[in-house]
Amino acid sequence: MIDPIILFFLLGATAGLLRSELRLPAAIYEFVSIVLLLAIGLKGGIELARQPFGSLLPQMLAVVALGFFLSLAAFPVLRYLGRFKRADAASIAAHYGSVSVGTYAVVVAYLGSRQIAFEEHMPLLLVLLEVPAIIVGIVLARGLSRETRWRSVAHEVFLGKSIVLLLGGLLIGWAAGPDGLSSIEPLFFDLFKGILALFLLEMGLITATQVGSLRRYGPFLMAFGIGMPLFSALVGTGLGWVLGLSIGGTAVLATLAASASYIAVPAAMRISVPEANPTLSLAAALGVTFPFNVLFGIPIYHALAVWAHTFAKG
Amino acid sequence: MIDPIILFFLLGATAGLLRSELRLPAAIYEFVSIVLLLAIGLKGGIELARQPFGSLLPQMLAVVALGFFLSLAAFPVLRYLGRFKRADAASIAAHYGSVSVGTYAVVVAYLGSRQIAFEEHMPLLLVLLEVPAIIVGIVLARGLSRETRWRSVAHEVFLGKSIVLLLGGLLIGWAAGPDGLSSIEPLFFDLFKGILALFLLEMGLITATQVGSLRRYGPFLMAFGIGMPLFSALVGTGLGWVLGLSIGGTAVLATLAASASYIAVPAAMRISVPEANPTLSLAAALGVTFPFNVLFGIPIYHALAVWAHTFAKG
Amino acid sequence: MIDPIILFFLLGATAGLLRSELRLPAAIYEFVSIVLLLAIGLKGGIELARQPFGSLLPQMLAVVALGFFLSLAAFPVLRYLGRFKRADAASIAAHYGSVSVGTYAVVVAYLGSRQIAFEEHMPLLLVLLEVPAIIVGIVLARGLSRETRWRSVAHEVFLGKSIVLLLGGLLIGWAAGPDGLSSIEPLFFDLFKGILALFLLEMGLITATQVGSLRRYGPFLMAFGIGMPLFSALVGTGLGWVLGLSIGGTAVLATLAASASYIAVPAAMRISVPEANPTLSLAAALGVTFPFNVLFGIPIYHALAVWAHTFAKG
Amino acid sequence: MQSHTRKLLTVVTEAVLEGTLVRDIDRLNARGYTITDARGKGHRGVRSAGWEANSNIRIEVVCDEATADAIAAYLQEHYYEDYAMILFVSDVDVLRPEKF
Amino acid sequence: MQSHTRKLLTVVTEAVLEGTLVRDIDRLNARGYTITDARGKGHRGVRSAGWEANSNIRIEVVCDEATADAIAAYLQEHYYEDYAMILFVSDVDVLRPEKF
Amino acid sequence: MQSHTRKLLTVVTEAVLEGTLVRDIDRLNARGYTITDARGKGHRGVRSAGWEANSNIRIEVVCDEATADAIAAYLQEHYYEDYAMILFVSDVDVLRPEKF
Ligand SMILES: Nc1ncnc2c1ncn2[C@@H]1O[C@H](COP(=O)(O)O)[C@@H](O)[C@H]1O
Ligand SMILES: Nc1ncnc2c1ncn2[C@@H]1O[C@H](COP(=O)(O)O)[C@@H](O)[C@H]1O
Ligand SMILES: Nc1ncnc2c1ncn2[C@@H]1O[C@H](COP(=O)(O)O)[C@@H](O)[C@H]1O
Ligand code: NA
Ligand code: NA
Ligand code: NA
Repeated sequence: MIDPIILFFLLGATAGLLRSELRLPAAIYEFVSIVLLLAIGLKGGIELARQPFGSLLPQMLAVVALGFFLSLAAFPVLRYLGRFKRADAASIAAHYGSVSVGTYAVVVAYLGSRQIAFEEHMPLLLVLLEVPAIIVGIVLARGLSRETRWRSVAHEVFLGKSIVLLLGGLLIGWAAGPDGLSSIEPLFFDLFKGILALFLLEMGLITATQVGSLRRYGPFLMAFGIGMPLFSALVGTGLGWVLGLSIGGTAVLATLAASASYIAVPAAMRISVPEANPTLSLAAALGVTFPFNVLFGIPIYHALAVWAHTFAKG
Repeated sequence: MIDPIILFFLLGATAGLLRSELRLPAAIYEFVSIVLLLAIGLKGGIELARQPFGSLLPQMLAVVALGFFLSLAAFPVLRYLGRFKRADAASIAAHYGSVSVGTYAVVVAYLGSRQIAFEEHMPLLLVLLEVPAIIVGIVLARGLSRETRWRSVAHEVFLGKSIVLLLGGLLIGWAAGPDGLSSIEPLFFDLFKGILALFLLEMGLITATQVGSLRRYGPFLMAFGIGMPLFSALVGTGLGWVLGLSIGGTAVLATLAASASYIAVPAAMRISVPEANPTLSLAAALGVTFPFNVLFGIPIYHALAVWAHTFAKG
Repeated sequence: MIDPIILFFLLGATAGLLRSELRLPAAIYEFVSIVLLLAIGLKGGIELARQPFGSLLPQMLAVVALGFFLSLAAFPVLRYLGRFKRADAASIAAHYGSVSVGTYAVVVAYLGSRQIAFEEHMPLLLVLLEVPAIIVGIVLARGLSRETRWRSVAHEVFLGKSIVLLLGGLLIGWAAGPDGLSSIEPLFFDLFKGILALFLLEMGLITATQVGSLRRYGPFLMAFGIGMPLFSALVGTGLGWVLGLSIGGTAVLATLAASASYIAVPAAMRISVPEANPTLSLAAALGVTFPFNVLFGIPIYHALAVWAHTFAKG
Repeated sequence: MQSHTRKLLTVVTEAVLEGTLVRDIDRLNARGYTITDARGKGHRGVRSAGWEANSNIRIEVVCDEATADAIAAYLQEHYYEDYAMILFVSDVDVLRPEKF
Repeated sequence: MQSHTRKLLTVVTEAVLEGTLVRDIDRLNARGYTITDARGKGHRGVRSAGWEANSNIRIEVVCDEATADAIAAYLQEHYYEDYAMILFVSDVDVLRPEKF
Repeated sequence: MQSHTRKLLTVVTEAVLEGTLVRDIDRLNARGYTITDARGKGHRGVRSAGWEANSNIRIEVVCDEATADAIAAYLQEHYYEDYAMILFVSDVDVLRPEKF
C-alpha cells in the first residue's frame, strides 16, 4: 500500500501541473525544513550516544570516499556524453555526489512503516556525504587555482543552514541522550511524518515548476536523472554490504547515494561556481531524480538491499 | 460550558476592537488554514473508504441542489428588499449559498466535545456545497452571456486553494484509509483543536476589522447576516431530515447551509464579478454571520436538529 | 545533566557567532512566541480556577511593589555609577524591573524536568510584574510632566502583544478549566518544550547579534547585566520566602525578578522614551542577562530558594 | 558610464490580481517585472494584509516609454473602476538599454 | 496619455513606528500610503528584521508637493533625532491627479 | 525646505547574493541600504520565491552620484553575466545631504 506522505507529494505535483493557486508561504516551507533537519539530527545523535565513536570511523571514511567517487564518476558522463559546459557538468556532478535530506526522510518513513530496522546513526553519514561533492564540484569547475577562496567556500559549506541544523541536532541528541530528549519528542518525533507530509506537498509544487526547464533541456537530463541514481544506488548497495550494514541500513545508504542535493549544493555552487546554470541542475535534481526516487527508486533500492543480502548468504 | 475555542475567537475579537497590537503574521494564518483544510479532507476521506460510493450519490446531488437553491433564494431579497446593485446582490447571494470551512470546523468541535456522532463523510458534502453558488453568482451578475470566460471561472473555482486542499485531503484519506494515516495523525488530528483555536483567534481579529464597514452599510446587512443563516439552517435541517441523516449530521448540514463563504467565494467573485463591492459581502459574512453562527447559531441548529428528529418520531 | 532546550540556545548562539546562514523567518519567531505566551497564560488560568481569588491578593500586591522597587533600585546605579544619560538609565531600569517570558519558560522547564512543584498561578504574577517598571521608566525619564500622553502609554502597555496573549490565556484557562482545555492540550502543552526549543534557538541567534554592541558599550553594561539579576534574585527569594511560597515557587519568583524584558518594555520605551538608545538596553538584556540567567542564573536561584527554605526551617 | 533612460512603472493593487496582471504585462511586451508584498490605504479603505482578500502587491516594470504607456492605458481601462489600484511612472537610468 | 506630476515620498524607518506614522500621514492630508516590510543598515547600525525591535518598514506616499513637504518637515522635526529613519522624495507621473 | 539631489540605486537580484552584495556595497562607501524580499521575472525566467534558490531581493541605496556609478560598475562587472540581476538609478531629493 502506498504511503500517505507520497500521496501528499503527488497532490502537490498535480496541483502545480494544473496551475492551481495553492502555494505554501516561504516561511512555512522554511519552518518545515528546519524541524525536519533538527529531527533527523536529533534521532541520529541519540544513537551516537550509544556507540563507541571509533567503531563508526570506517563507515565515516567510506562514506566520504563515496561522495568523492560519485561526483567524479558523474562528471565525465555529463561533460562528454551530455556535452555540457565544464562548469555545468561540474555543478550537476556535485549535486549528484551529495545527498537530499528530503529523500532521506522518505526512505526512513518507508522503512518505518514496514518495520524494517536500520542503523540509527545514518544521519551522521548523511552529514558527511553532503560535503565532499561540493569540493569536487568546485575543483572540477575551477581547477586547483589559487583564486578559489577556500575560506569562504568552507564557510558556505559548513555554516549553511542544512549542515548547521543537522550537525546541531546530532550534537544535541548526543549530549542529551534519549531520556533528555523525551520532553521535546512530541514536536520533533511524533509530528515528524505529518510535517514530512507538508514538506512533500511543497516539494510536489516545486517539482511541478521544473517541468518547463526539463522540456527545454531535453532527453539527456531526463536519462541522466534516472540513470545516475540507479548507478549510485548500486554502488551504495555494494558499499553497505561491504560495511556489514543491515538490510535497512543498506537500503538507506543506497538511497543516500542515489539522491541528489537541492539545498546545500545549489547554494554553494551559486556562490562558488556562478557561471554554472542553476536551472540545469535543479531541473534534473528536483524535476527528475527527486520524484523518481520517492515514487520508484526507494522500493527498488530496498529490493536491491534484500537481494544483496540474500545473495551474500546463499 | 462554553468551548475554549470560542473563547479564542472572543479574545481575538476583543483585542481587535480595542485596537491591540496583536496580529498573526499572514504566513501563520495560511499555515493554520492549510492544516485545517487538509485535516478536514483527510477525515472525510477515511470515511469514504468505508462506504459504497453509490450510496452517497443522492446526498451529493441533494447538496448541490441546496447550493443552487440558497443562492437563488438570497438574491431577490438582496436585490429588491436590500436595494443592492445587481452585481452586489449576486455576489452576496453567492457567499451565502456557499459554505465556510471555519464554521464547519467549529460545529465539528462542538459535536465532538458533546460526543454527538455525525456522518463522517460530511467533508465531501462541504466540497460539493462550495461550488454551485459561485456559478449562480456569476450568472446572476452577468447573465448567461457569451463573454463570461467559463474556462477561467472553472479554473478559479476548482483550483482555488481551499477546494484543492479539501479534495486532495479527501482523496488521500480515501486512498490511505485509517491505518495508512495513523502516522500523520499527531499533526492533522491530535493538534486539530489547538490549531482551530489559533485560527479562531485570527478570525476574531479579522472580524473586528469589519465593524467599520458594517457601521457604514447599516442595518439591512446586519439583519440579512442573521436572518439568512436562520432561514438556510431551516432548509438544511429539513433536507437533513429528508435524507435520513442522524441528529449530528442534520446539525452539521444545517450549519453548512447557514454558513457564508469568506475564502473561496470572495476570491472567485473578485475575479469574475469585479464590479461587486467586496466590502459588502465580507462585512456581512465575516462581520455578522461568522460570529453569529459560532456564538449562537450552532447551538440553535443543534436544537433544531433535535427538534426535527423528535418531531419526526413522535 | 543539561536540559536539551539549553543546548538549542547554545546552538543558536554558536551559529550566530560563527556567522552561519541559519535564520528563522520572522513569521516563525512570532508563531513560536504566540504559542508560548498563550500556553503560559492557559496553564496559569487553569490554576486560578482552582483558587479563591482573594487568597492571591497579597501576592499580587507584593509583586507589583517588587516591580516598582527593582526598577527604582536599578536607576541610580545606572545613572551615577554607569554615568548613563537620564533617558538611557530610566529605560534600562525599566527593562530590569520588568520580566522576560522566555526566561520564565526556561525556569518552568527546569523545574519540570526535576519534578519540583511550584505554585501554578505564577503566570498571573508574571503579567503583573510586566507593568510597573514601564511606568517607572517613563516617569524617571520624563518626570511627572503633563505632556506624557498616559492614555497612549496605557494603550501601548496593556494592549501590547505579550500582555494581551498572557492575559487572554489566563482568562480562557480560568473560564474553561482543566477539562475544557483537554482538547487543545496537544498543541499548547504537549508541544510546549519542543516549541520552547525552537524559541531558544532563535534567541541564541538574536543574542549573538548583540555581541557587537556589547563590545562598544563595554564592561559596565556587562557587570550590570550580571550583577543586577543576582541582586534582584536575592530580593525575589526574600519576597518568595515572606509570601510563604514553596521552594519551586520561590525559585520562579527569584527568576522573574532576575529576568529583564526584551519584548514588552523595548516596544513601550521606543514609543514613550524615544530618546533612550535601544541598543544599550537590548545589549544588556539580550546579550548578557538572558544568556546568564538561562545558563547559570536559574540553577543559582534554585539553590538560593533551597537555601532560604532550609535556613528558615533550621 | 553610459546610461540610458527608461521608464519605471509601479502599480500597487489587490493581491488577488497577481496572476491576471502578470499575464497582461507579459502580453504587453514588458521584458520582466518585480513583485513585493504590501499593505496600505487608499480610496477603497485600509488593506492591512491580514489575510488574502485584504493584501496588496506592488509591481514594478522597467520598460521603454511606449510599453509603459500601453500598460498604464490597459490597466486604467480594465481595472481602475473595479479594483483598489494606483499606478505611477518615473524616469530611471539603466545600463543595458537592450534589456528593457 | 495625459499625465500629471506628483511627488513620491519614501520613508524607511523602524517597524515600531508604523501605527504612529500612519496616523501622522493621515492627519497631514495624504490620500493613501503603501507599506512593505524591510531590513537594512544605516547610521544606527544593522537592522536585520530578525525580530520586531529590529525590523524596518518602507512607507510610500504619492501626493502633491505641499503635502510631501509637510510630511517631510513633520517627520524631520519629530523623529529624525530619536529613530532610525531616512526619507527621500522623487517626481512621478500619475494618470488621475485628483486622486493624490 | 532646503533639499538636495542624490541618487537612488535599485538592484533586483537573487536572494543568495544578499551577504556578498551587502559586503560589496559597504566596501564601495555607501552609508546604508534597504532590502525587501521580492519575486519576479526577467531574462533568466520566473523567480517565484517559492523557496530559497528561487527568491529575489530588492536592494536600495541612496548615495551620491560617484558612489552610485561605482556600485553600478562593480555589479555589472562581477555579477551581470552569471546572475539574475537588474539595476536602475533615479534622482531623489533628500533633506540631510551629509547623511548619504
Ligand atoms: N496616495 C497614495 N500613496 C501611496 N500609496 C497609495 C496611495 N493611494 C493608494 N495607495 C495604495 O494603493 C492601494 C489601492 O488604492 P485605492 O485604489 O486608492 O484604494 C492602497 O491600498 C495603497 O496601498
Ligand atoms: N544610504 C541609505 N540607502 C538606503 N537605505 C538606507 C540608507 N541609510 C539608511 N537606510 C535605511 O534606513 C534605515 C534607518 O537608517 P539610519 O537612521 O541611518 O539608521 C536603515 O535601517 C536602512 O534600512
Ligand atoms: N523589465 C523588468 N522590470 C522589472 N523587474 C525586472 C525586469 N527584468 C527583470 N526584473 C527583475 O530582476 C530579476 C532578474 O532579472 P533577469 O536577470 O532579467 O532574470 C527578475 O527576477 C525580476 O525580479
Ligand atoms: Na547522491
Ligand atoms: Na451557506
Ligand atoms: Na526583572
